[in-house]
Amino acid sequence: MARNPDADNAPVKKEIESPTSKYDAEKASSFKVVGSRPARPDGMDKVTGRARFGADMVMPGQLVGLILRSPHPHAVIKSIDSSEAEALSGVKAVVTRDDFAPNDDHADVLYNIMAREKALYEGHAVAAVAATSRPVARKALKLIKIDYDILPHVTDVDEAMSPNAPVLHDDIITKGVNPAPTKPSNVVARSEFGHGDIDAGFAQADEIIERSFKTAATHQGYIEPHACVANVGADGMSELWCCTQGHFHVRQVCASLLGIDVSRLRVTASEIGGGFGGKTTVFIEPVALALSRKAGRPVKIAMTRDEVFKASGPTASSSMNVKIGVTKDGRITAGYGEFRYQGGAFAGAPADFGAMSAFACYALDNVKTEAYDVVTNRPKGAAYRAPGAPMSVYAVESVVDELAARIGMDPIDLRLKNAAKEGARSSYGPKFGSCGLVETLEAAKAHPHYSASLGPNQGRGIASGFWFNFGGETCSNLNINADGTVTIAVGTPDIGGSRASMCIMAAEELGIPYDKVRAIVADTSALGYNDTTEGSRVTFSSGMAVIKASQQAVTEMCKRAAMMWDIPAEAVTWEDGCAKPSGPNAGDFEPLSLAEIAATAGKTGGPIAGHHEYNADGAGVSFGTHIVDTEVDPETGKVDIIRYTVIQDAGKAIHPDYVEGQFQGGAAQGIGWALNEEYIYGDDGKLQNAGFLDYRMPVASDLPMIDTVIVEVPNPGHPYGVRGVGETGIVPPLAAIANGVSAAAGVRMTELPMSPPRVLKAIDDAKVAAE
Amino acid sequence: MRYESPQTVEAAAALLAGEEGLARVLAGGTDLLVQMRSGMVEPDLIVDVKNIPSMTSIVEENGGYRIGAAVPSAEMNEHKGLCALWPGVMEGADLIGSTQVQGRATMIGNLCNCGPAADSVPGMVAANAIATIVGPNGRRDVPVIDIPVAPGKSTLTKGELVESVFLPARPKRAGDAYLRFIPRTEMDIAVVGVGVSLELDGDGVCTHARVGLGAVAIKVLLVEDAAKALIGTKVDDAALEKVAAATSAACKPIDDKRGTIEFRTKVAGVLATRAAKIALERANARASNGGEK
Amino acid sequence: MVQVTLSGTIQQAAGGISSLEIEAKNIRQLLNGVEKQCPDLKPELEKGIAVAINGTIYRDDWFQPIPEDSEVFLIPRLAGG
Amino acid sequence: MSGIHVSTKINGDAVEYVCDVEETLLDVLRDKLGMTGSKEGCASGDCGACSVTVDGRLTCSCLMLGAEAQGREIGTIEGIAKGTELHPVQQKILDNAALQCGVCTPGFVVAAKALLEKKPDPTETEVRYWLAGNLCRCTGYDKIIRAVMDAAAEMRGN
Repeated sequence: MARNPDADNAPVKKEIESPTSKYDAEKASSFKVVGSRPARPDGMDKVTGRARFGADMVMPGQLVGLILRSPHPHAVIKSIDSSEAEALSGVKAVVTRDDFAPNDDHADVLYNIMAREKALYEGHAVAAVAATSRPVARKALKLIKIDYDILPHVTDVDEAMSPNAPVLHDDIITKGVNPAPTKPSNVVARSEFGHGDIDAGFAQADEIIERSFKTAATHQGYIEPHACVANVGADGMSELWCCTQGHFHVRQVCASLLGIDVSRLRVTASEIGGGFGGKTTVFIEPVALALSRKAGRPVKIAMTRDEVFKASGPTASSSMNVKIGVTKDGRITAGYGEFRYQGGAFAGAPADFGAMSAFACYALDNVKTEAYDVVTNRPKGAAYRAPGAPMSVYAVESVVDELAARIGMDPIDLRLKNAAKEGARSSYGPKFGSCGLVETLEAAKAHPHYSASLGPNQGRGIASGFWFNFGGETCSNLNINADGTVTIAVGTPDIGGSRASMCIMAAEELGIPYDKVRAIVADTSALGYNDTTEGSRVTFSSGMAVIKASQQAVTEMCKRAAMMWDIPAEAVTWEDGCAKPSGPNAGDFEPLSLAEIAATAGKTGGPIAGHHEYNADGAGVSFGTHIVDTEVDPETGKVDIIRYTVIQDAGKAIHPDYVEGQFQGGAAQGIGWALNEEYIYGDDGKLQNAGFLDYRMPVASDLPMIDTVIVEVPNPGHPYGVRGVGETGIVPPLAAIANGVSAAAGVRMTELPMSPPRVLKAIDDAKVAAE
Repeated sequence: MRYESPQTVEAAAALLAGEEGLARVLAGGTDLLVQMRSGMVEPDLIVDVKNIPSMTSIVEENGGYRIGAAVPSAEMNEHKGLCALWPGVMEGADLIGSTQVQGRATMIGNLCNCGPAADSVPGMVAANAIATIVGPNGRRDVPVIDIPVAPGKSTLTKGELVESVFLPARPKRAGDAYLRFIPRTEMDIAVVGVGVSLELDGDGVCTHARVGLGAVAIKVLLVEDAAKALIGTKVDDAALEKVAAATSAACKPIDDKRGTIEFRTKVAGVLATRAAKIALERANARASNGGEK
Repeated sequence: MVQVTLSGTIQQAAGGISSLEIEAKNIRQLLNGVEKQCPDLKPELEKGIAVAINGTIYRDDWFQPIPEDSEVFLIPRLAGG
Repeated sequence: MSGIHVSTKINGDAVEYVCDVEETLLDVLRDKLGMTGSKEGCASGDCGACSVTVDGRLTCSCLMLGAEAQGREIGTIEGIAKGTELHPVQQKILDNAALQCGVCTPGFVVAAKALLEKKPDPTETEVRYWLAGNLCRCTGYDKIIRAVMDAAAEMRGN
């Protein structure tokens, strides 16, 4: 959106924050519904198989869409001949790069969903067909002839940064280095954060440890592959059903790529089978729309698991150096980190978020971080839960752990001594507001897990982590129904039970039972724009919109009661789900319940509703501390997770079950990242483990129960004190487990995943070195 | 693509022999369907053998058991007699995939797919299991070790299929065990797999031993030097050290996404030792039970 | 007058300038002022950045007031999973 | 491509369909019979989201041809609740909030029910190993395992 430079004297809001966005301590002390654990509204459908996910939709006359993908990691596409495929009986449309006009607003997204001059990674889409059946579509793909000119490729971040590396894009000139380079390279940008003087800080240190770390790329691993059904009418009126974290975003991008009005594209978010950031962008949706437009019939595309691994958006792999200095009594005098992330074939590796969050747990006088965003011949990365933070925090927390041992200090005490707290300057710039790191560390120290005894070959690790959280554009509608029930429409797809939280918050505000409220995720034509379900924003932002919409409805209900009683609206208050005269002077009337007011709404002025549209500010940061016990088999290098405890500041847990669920899920994903998950590339630049068999996500028998402690340091920017909880949980595990494994194995592990061959080699190498 | 579901093994062999294109036997289907879905194979004929009685039953024979080639692993592992007599073979079969996969996957499918990492094969090799093959020229019995040649390649000739596998009777003091190494606890393909079968005399001296080794060569191996290291000993630490060395020495692995040469070689020895100890315990336990199944 | 600190990619894009003084009462005035003083930042500003005022991070809230003596940072626009 | 005519029973009802050889039982359930409760997460038997029972035995419907269902009895997620009455496994999953996105849930319900019919009093470890072929990426399994243990206790009358 362009800003108008002539409008410098635009009105200034009187108040910094509107009343509802301030924490209401009084209300929080007497919650009736918030903090309870009712069954979720979509639960019944999900345990019986009725819930409809992306691939479960069928439209009449629907065709099967399949995508042809590049077998080469880097190649010029000299020509595409689809004439034979088009001639095949049953084929209704073929699309290639020629079917998408150049698009400046979404150039990289366009290039990623359908390769243009070059195929930039194995699995890059190069053509797509729509046919009457899957076998016909498969046959058609084989008939498309592509003439490739194969180029050298690079998949490793450090190799991609070397001057001799094959260059992916001629127009990438590294930003943020002085003097500016004259030649293109794979380094998109360098950026720097921090404050103070690290050289002076290191000079004060008694002990300094500097280490290099590497982490492999991982995938979000949602169980539901991307799927959509697109239906474009001859007049451009279009509908799209898809599994996404942000159907409004999908609509904006698809409308732009297809060149149609936003109003003509109605996107419905299906139930979504996991996302974790991976479903915040588009892959198959514009292709399905283009096929449907060409074929004049609905087209369904569902990715295979192989396609999900090769052609959706995994997270970055990293290569990092971290140096930290500490005094003998445990004061960190300086921290430095360099973080090199590759994010696939296009700009956007979350290196800057990594650099910003690396030292966020510490209040430091001297800190500097540098970030490099690098492109390689891998699929374009997407967000993955606290994007960029788990890796950099792994590096920092590993060195902090080693320093604690070096100076003989308890690792929690070392963290407490340097912990970020309210008023402290963050390593990424601004000062922290209210935050709960110290509380999580103290809870960790007091937890029985921390003092439990360990067996042979076992080691305990702890680590802390952080995520920013944010709000964003949000709106929601709330309707009071004639029978006294309430319907809420939100625009943020529900990934982990947020509809239950919305119902809880509305029930709390309205003073009615939880089961009288139903929340749905509305399609893009029913609500104003909503930012995507990401950044741990939904319970915070949509929740606040629901609270405000509820308050608006309450105001209207008080007005209706006032009319019936013939007293001024100001003389009516809302209490326990009823309108009541505000005091003896207001008159003596029996309270009118929500149901009673709703029943006569048609006669007192029409339907009663509330709505709220805003840009949610005031999100609160979330800190967490994890404790893990690991056991290492010294003969095979195999690591078992024996015990795990997550302690995190939630601000306020609206539905504690789902807060715990976020903690547990984040920890489990972190365990996978730490131990076995990785994108494995061959020398040929091809992904070798594009399936669940060899990608090795944790299975039920790999994990213990995951204990949780919900710390509640209220966020002053939310009426109930809510902070986001979704992302922080994946930040500490990599480091906590690495610290535990290093303790158990007796050797510092500096590369993830800590797969058995790597651990065994480290143990054996250490033995040789010791001899 | 044609699908046939014959009632006799002879009819199945005739179908396989008569197909000019690519014919595949469908037992559990847990490999075949995945290969078909990914486009790796496109058979012209699929012969489903699950309606052939001799291929879907477990029959006691001379104190041992004959297991039909289409009997799923889950069914074998519910068979008390089999589990008591050859627990190592059964645990190998029990490690193929998930509970769901267990409901379909067969030991003979695992064998005939000829993957070097097939979990059920080292145990069968250690047990010296004998496969009965039916083909255009009738029946023949072949030791399991002689069936795989290389990944996807066996000694079966056109028109032949394995009808059953025979696990023989055992003396009183005998035991077997299978251990594999995987990075997770379940659901992985073996990085190394070792099956050990032992027989002991009344004094606890090993009189007979066989060691099968998987995932470290082009096919599953029989490690005779490891067996020699056990025979004539009381399976003591000194013997186990030699077993480890012999097993590691037999490895001819590759570096791949599942493990390195160095790792596989070392862990093969570790697992051989551990499996031998379990086999020893089982032999002694069985003897003290009076050799009860 | 607001003292605004540029960090990360924004500082690099501004040619290494780490801090600016701008007369601004709200975020919109601030961003206009930044663009005037550092035209190089135009692409970054159009792409979207975040503004931290006394520790609270705002994304696109033009009319958010900036109280006197606030501590203001321009930081990369956050994304999340 | 000549279709194969199959007569089978699904959730107790006689069902007939014609399928292609290469179509899996999962394809038939989802695309031909409109039974979309079974999900395709991998099509390789690694995720368990398509779990069904065949003659009472748990399997992945993606690892079985539609043609192989001839004469068998198939059980799917759609047949587990009796009208509005949930099976204890389903009820305990709801009570324990043992789902987040819910796409793996049908597979867990089918698999856990099969376990409890075979083994009414499983240990936590036995539950974890039985369900190792059912991937869940949201929950870390904790609440799912608790739900299954709770359901087992309830079914035993505890």
